[in-house]
Amino acid sequence: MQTHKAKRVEITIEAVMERRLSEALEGAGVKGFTILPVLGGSGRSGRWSREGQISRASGMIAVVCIVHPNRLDPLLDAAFAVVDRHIGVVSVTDCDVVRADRF
Amino acid sequence: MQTHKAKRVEITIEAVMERRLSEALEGAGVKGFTILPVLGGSGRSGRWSREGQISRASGMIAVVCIVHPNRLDPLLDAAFAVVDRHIGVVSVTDCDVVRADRF
Amino acid sequence: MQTHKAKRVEITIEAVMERRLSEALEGAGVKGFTILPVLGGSGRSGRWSREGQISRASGMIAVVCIVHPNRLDPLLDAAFAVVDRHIGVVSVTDCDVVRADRF
Amino acid sequence: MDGILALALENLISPIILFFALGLAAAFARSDLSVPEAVAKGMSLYLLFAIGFKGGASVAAHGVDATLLFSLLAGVILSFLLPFIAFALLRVLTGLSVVDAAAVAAHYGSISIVTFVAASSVLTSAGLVFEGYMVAVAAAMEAPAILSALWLVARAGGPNGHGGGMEPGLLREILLNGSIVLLVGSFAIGAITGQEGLARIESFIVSPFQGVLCLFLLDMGLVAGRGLRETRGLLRPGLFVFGVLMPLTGAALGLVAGMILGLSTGGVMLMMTLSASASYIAVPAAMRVALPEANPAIYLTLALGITFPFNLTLGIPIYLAVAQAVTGG
Amino acid sequence: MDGILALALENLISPIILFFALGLAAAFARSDLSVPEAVAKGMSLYLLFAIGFKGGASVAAHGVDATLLFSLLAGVILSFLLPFIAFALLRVLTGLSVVDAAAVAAHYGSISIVTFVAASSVLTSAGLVFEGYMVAVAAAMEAPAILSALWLVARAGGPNGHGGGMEPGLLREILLNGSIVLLVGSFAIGAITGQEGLARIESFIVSPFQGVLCLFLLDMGLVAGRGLRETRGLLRPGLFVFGVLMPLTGAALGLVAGMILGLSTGGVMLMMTLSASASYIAVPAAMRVALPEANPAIYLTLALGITFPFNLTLGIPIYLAVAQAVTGG
Amino acid sequence: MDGILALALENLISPIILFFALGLAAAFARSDLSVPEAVAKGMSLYLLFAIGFKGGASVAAHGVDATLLFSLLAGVILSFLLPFIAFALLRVLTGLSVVDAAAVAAHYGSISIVTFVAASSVLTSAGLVFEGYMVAVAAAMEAPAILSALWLVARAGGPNGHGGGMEPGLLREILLNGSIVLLVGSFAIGAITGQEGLARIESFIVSPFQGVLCLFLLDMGLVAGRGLRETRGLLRPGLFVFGVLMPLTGAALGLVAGMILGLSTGGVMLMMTLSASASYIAVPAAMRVALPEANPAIYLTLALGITFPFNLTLGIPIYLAVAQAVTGG
Ligand SMILES: Nc1ncnc2c1ncn2[C@@H]1O[C@H](COP(=O)(O)O)[C@@H](O)[C@H]1O
Ligand SMILES: Nc1ncnc2c1ncn2[C@@H]1O[C@H](COP(=O)(O)O)[C@@H](O)[C@H]1O
Ligand SMILES: Nc1ncnc2c1ncn2[C@@H]1O[C@H](COP(=O)(O)O)[C@@H](O)[C@H]1O
Ligand code: NA
Ligand code: NA
Ligand code: NA
Repeated sequence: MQTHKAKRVEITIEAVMERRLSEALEGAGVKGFTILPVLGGSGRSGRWSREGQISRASGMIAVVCIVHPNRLDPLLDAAFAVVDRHIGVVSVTDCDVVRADRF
Repeated sequence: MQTHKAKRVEITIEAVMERRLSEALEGAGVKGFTILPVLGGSGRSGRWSREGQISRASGMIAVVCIVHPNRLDPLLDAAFAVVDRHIGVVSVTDCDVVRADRF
Repeated sequence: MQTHKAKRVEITIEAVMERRLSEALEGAGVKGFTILPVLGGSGRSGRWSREGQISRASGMIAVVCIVHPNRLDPLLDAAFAVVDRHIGVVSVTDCDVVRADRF
Repeated sequence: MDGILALALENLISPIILFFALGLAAAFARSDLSVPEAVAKGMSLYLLFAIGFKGGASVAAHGVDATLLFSLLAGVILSFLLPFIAFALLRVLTGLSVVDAAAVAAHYGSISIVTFVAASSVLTSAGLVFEGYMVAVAAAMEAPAILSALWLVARAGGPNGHGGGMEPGLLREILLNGSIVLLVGSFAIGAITGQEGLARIESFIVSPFQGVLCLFLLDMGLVAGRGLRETRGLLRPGLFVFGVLMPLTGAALGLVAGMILGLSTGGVMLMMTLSASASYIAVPAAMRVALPEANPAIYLTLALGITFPFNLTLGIPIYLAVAQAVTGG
Repeated sequence: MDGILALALENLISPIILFFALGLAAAFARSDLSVPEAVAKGMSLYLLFAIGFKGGASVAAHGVDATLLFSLLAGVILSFLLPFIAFALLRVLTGLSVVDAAAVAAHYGSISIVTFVAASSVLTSAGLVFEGYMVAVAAAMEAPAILSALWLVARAGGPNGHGGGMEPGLLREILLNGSIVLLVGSFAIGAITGQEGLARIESFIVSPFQGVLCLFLLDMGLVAGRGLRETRGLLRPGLFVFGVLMPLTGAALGLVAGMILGLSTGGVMLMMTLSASASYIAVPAAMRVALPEANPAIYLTLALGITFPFNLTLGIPIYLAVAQAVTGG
Repeated sequence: MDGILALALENLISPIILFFALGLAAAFARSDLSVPEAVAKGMSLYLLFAIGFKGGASVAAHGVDATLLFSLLAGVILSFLLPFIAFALLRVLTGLSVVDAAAVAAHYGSISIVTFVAASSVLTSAGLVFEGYMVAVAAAMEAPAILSALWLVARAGGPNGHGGGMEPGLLREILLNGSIVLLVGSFAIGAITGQEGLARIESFIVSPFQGVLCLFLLDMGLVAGRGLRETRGLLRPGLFVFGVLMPLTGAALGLVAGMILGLSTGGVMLMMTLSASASYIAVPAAMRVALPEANPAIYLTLALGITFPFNLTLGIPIYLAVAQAVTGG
């Protein structure tokens, strides 16, 4: 099957920042993304878990975003403007997609 | 540690198609897959969120499937037969696995 | 944007093993990880789903861990000491990260 | 007419309507108020369980009316028939494609169980009784409309040459849809265990019912509001007119059926409500499988954003007033 | 004998059994009816909270019986003992490996709290009282069986040379299992706050109880049915026989213990039920940690798919009839 | 003094406190007992819905007191003011940075709705009535403190030169926070539908209330306990002293405000409780957006791990005794 090169960006960020991040991504011309729930994790700010939480204050989400390689830089710039001061992690992986026009 | 090349296929698809997709994957000789819940997302069909939904109609799931490279093509063919007319995204990444016989 | 090479390790494992795995990761010097819920899956031990479950016995989680390449081997050794006898899958992908000092 | 207005007004300031309005308003104002998916689904399981069981227990108490079977049959026929009317109206009033129009039509042939519940609450408040088996009629009307919609698409050649052919297994999936199974199952268990069974679980399914319904309608308001907000611009006047005209048309047919069957005033009113209401659980899921090319934003917004609030606020008082006038009840 | 049959029949058409059957049927028919994980867990928290609190409040009301400590001790001994009997039966009746047989045996030494709840509902319906501290006995019987199972594996050399040695921390994890902590904690709080505390939360833990139990059993039917469907072929006749014979054996031992302790008719019946039931919450989780080589499909299907429905339908009426006959109650 | 002690003791052995303690203990013992996020959120929706509706219905029943508006105003002023006091105390007692101190201060200016609910339960048990609109005062006190905290940071130059400037949209987001919207919305609906509306949903929002509160406090104990366990070492003596001193200071100001307003004994006590309590829902979320540099472990642990249990156990009886002594009620 004919595939095309793309980039898979995975951003783990605080749940309260969801709206701001997605607006920034849309601003950077990103055509789509997927938000996954996160159960818990660990990092410099310690261990946390979602169980029993009642507010969105201490939860995180993971946003997965597949883009054409030449959209990567604007995406990272936009994402960093949001993530910068916040708890969170950004990673980028090479991937192959099938319908290239979609990204 | 001794590792082997494999492919990680990530399929984001509507939740109602779960049974059909997993049957197709099994039909293509896939030995295993993992289904992750999806909280929300955005794409050509707009923004959506899982909160408050009562039916499976507007939710999505992400199916992660790690396969031996030479099983990739039958897998993609099978997946596309299902995903084709539907909302969704498929991406493929190179990865390394440890117990090669499992994939 | 300046990026650095890193490894993204994804471990799908039984939920009851969560505490043991995270302790092992911390023991291997891993600075952070993220735990995703898993809805269901399929493998050598058959098909399962999280719906309606009341105990943690038959659920799984996915642990994503981004590390500096030269921390990969101790991480895999530690993870395998836990995963070894258990149901589960480990895969490793190359990725790029921005703030290298964090991993 | 005054009676209708008074009733409508009284209905409008009932807690359930006000909580729906609160949800709508919160969604429009972009509040982050939200109900977790699992809780929303839990409440919908509760409502189906309670309404089914009460219906069954009521059948056990009052005996099986001779009209039960005819009512079921009438429901099935209405559900088959309504999509054709809806489809014709849509082709006249709007510029929707065949596939989109058929998908919308399927929703209006099927029913909304929450509208049914709201209508029966109004009946209970008004001191009117109704046939317990109307719950079974509701279940019987869920699925047939889907077949009509698929037939409409098939006749038109189907989307992208995929044909509108029924995928094997889909019919079974529709009929064994979780909400139908729970509703019918609870009905049967209510009928089997009767008043004795009801006595055991009454304080679970009767007393908290209205309160759960309030929270559930809050959630429906939130979902409908988010949908309307996301799809501004999509709702052209023609669609809007359809969203109000179609329930009235359905109610008229339901009235005819109820009169022919000789139902009680409450029964006639519920038959009208069922025909007037549009599905937002079983049918949307079936459409995603069978007609994925149809735009879900259109049918969900119409059913949940226009017709559901219309029925909840104006429709139900109208149907009650008409049923009372016609049956003299 | 007629009494048992009549009771069994009456029991069979109680709402809780019928909802379990509905869940089973829906799963077999591949309906998409499902209960979200969070809702199922929420209901199980509710049931543990309610049953524990009521037990504690009842102990506060009736005073601590001299037999309380002996009953706890008897429960612990039974839980240690039953796995050996189960293991022996399994080696005779089935071809299971040592590890699989030990894992199954652990489940039968431990208890199922929902079976306990169903049995106490039957007692309440029959107008029989029972010792409030039986809830504490239930909690005491959860864990010991796990140690017996690990010892059985260790004796046989352990799997793949890993030895059956108890991993450090596992015992603590088993004893501090969430369901044990909530059950024992609620029991203690019920005992401390007594009737006054009960009065405050009675309308939360007493009236809706049966209804929640119905929905919970619907879910258990769904999970059991999906398990049975996925593992067709796994359940050879030997396993099936074990799944029915073992609860009867356990009940017999429970009867002896109850008689020696001099419990009331209701207490004897509950002791039989606890011994007869098989765990499906605490033990499966412990087995995944301690004996990951054991196949979970086997023990979950046996406990939830065979023994649980057997106890629910036939077992409970039998245990009640026997307890009444023997204690003359 | 004896009265306070007796009341404190009675309060300490109430089910809600004991369930909070059970949660704390289970978390410290590393039990895996946990409440799913969706269930916890569902319970919090229920509590907001019930408390808001009851407050509104009570206002409808007793008429709008002339002091309603003044009470709202007093609440807003207190909420603006308290962070400055908290900030000053923190700078004296602890070595927290400006940003961390401001973030903590915001929490103490705002309120904890569960503390409010617990206090009103104690009032009801003691047979005291209170102004129904105190719920609206609680809502009015949620947000102003956030602005004070941002101003404190801006004055100090802001973190990393980002300035403490209010991000556009943040104010709206704070005021339309889900819990404020649901509380105010339910209050309004309760006020509109009055006793008639209350009658319809009373058995949902009144009877199960205490029971849900017990389960909810169990969860809060679990979350607080996990927080305290993870952050051992972070809680130096100065912070600990602040966590107890600040609620007493707040209560004193609340007392003054209540007396000036001429509230009933119950009203004064609730005003004290609101001023004494620290937010753990609306403010933490706002701080993550507005002051991400502030360490969440500090403010969550202080509010939930120190001040909340202090208020629940000792604070509430003290506030009641003082209010009774001062108002002569
Ligand atoms: N190396 C990592 N790999 C994967 N996830 C991470 C990593 N570091 C941090 N995270 C995630 O990001 C969250 C916040 O990280 P931190 O800002 O370091 O506290 C953690 O709770 C994890 O969920
Ligand atoms: N570029 C993308 N990266 C990640 N997820 C995507 C992307 N495009 C679409 N999706 C996901 O697929 C769903 C449907 O996409 P679409 O068919 O474009 O509406 C979206 O709601 C997202 O969850
Ligand atoms: N090839 C695979 N790709 C992705 N996930 C897998 C794969 N194989 C197994 N899994 C996951 O690991 C779980 C246990 O696998 P197994 O030990 O093969 O039964 C499955 O239920 C899946 O969630
Ligand atoms: Na209809
Ligand atoms: Na047993
Ligand atoms: Na305060």
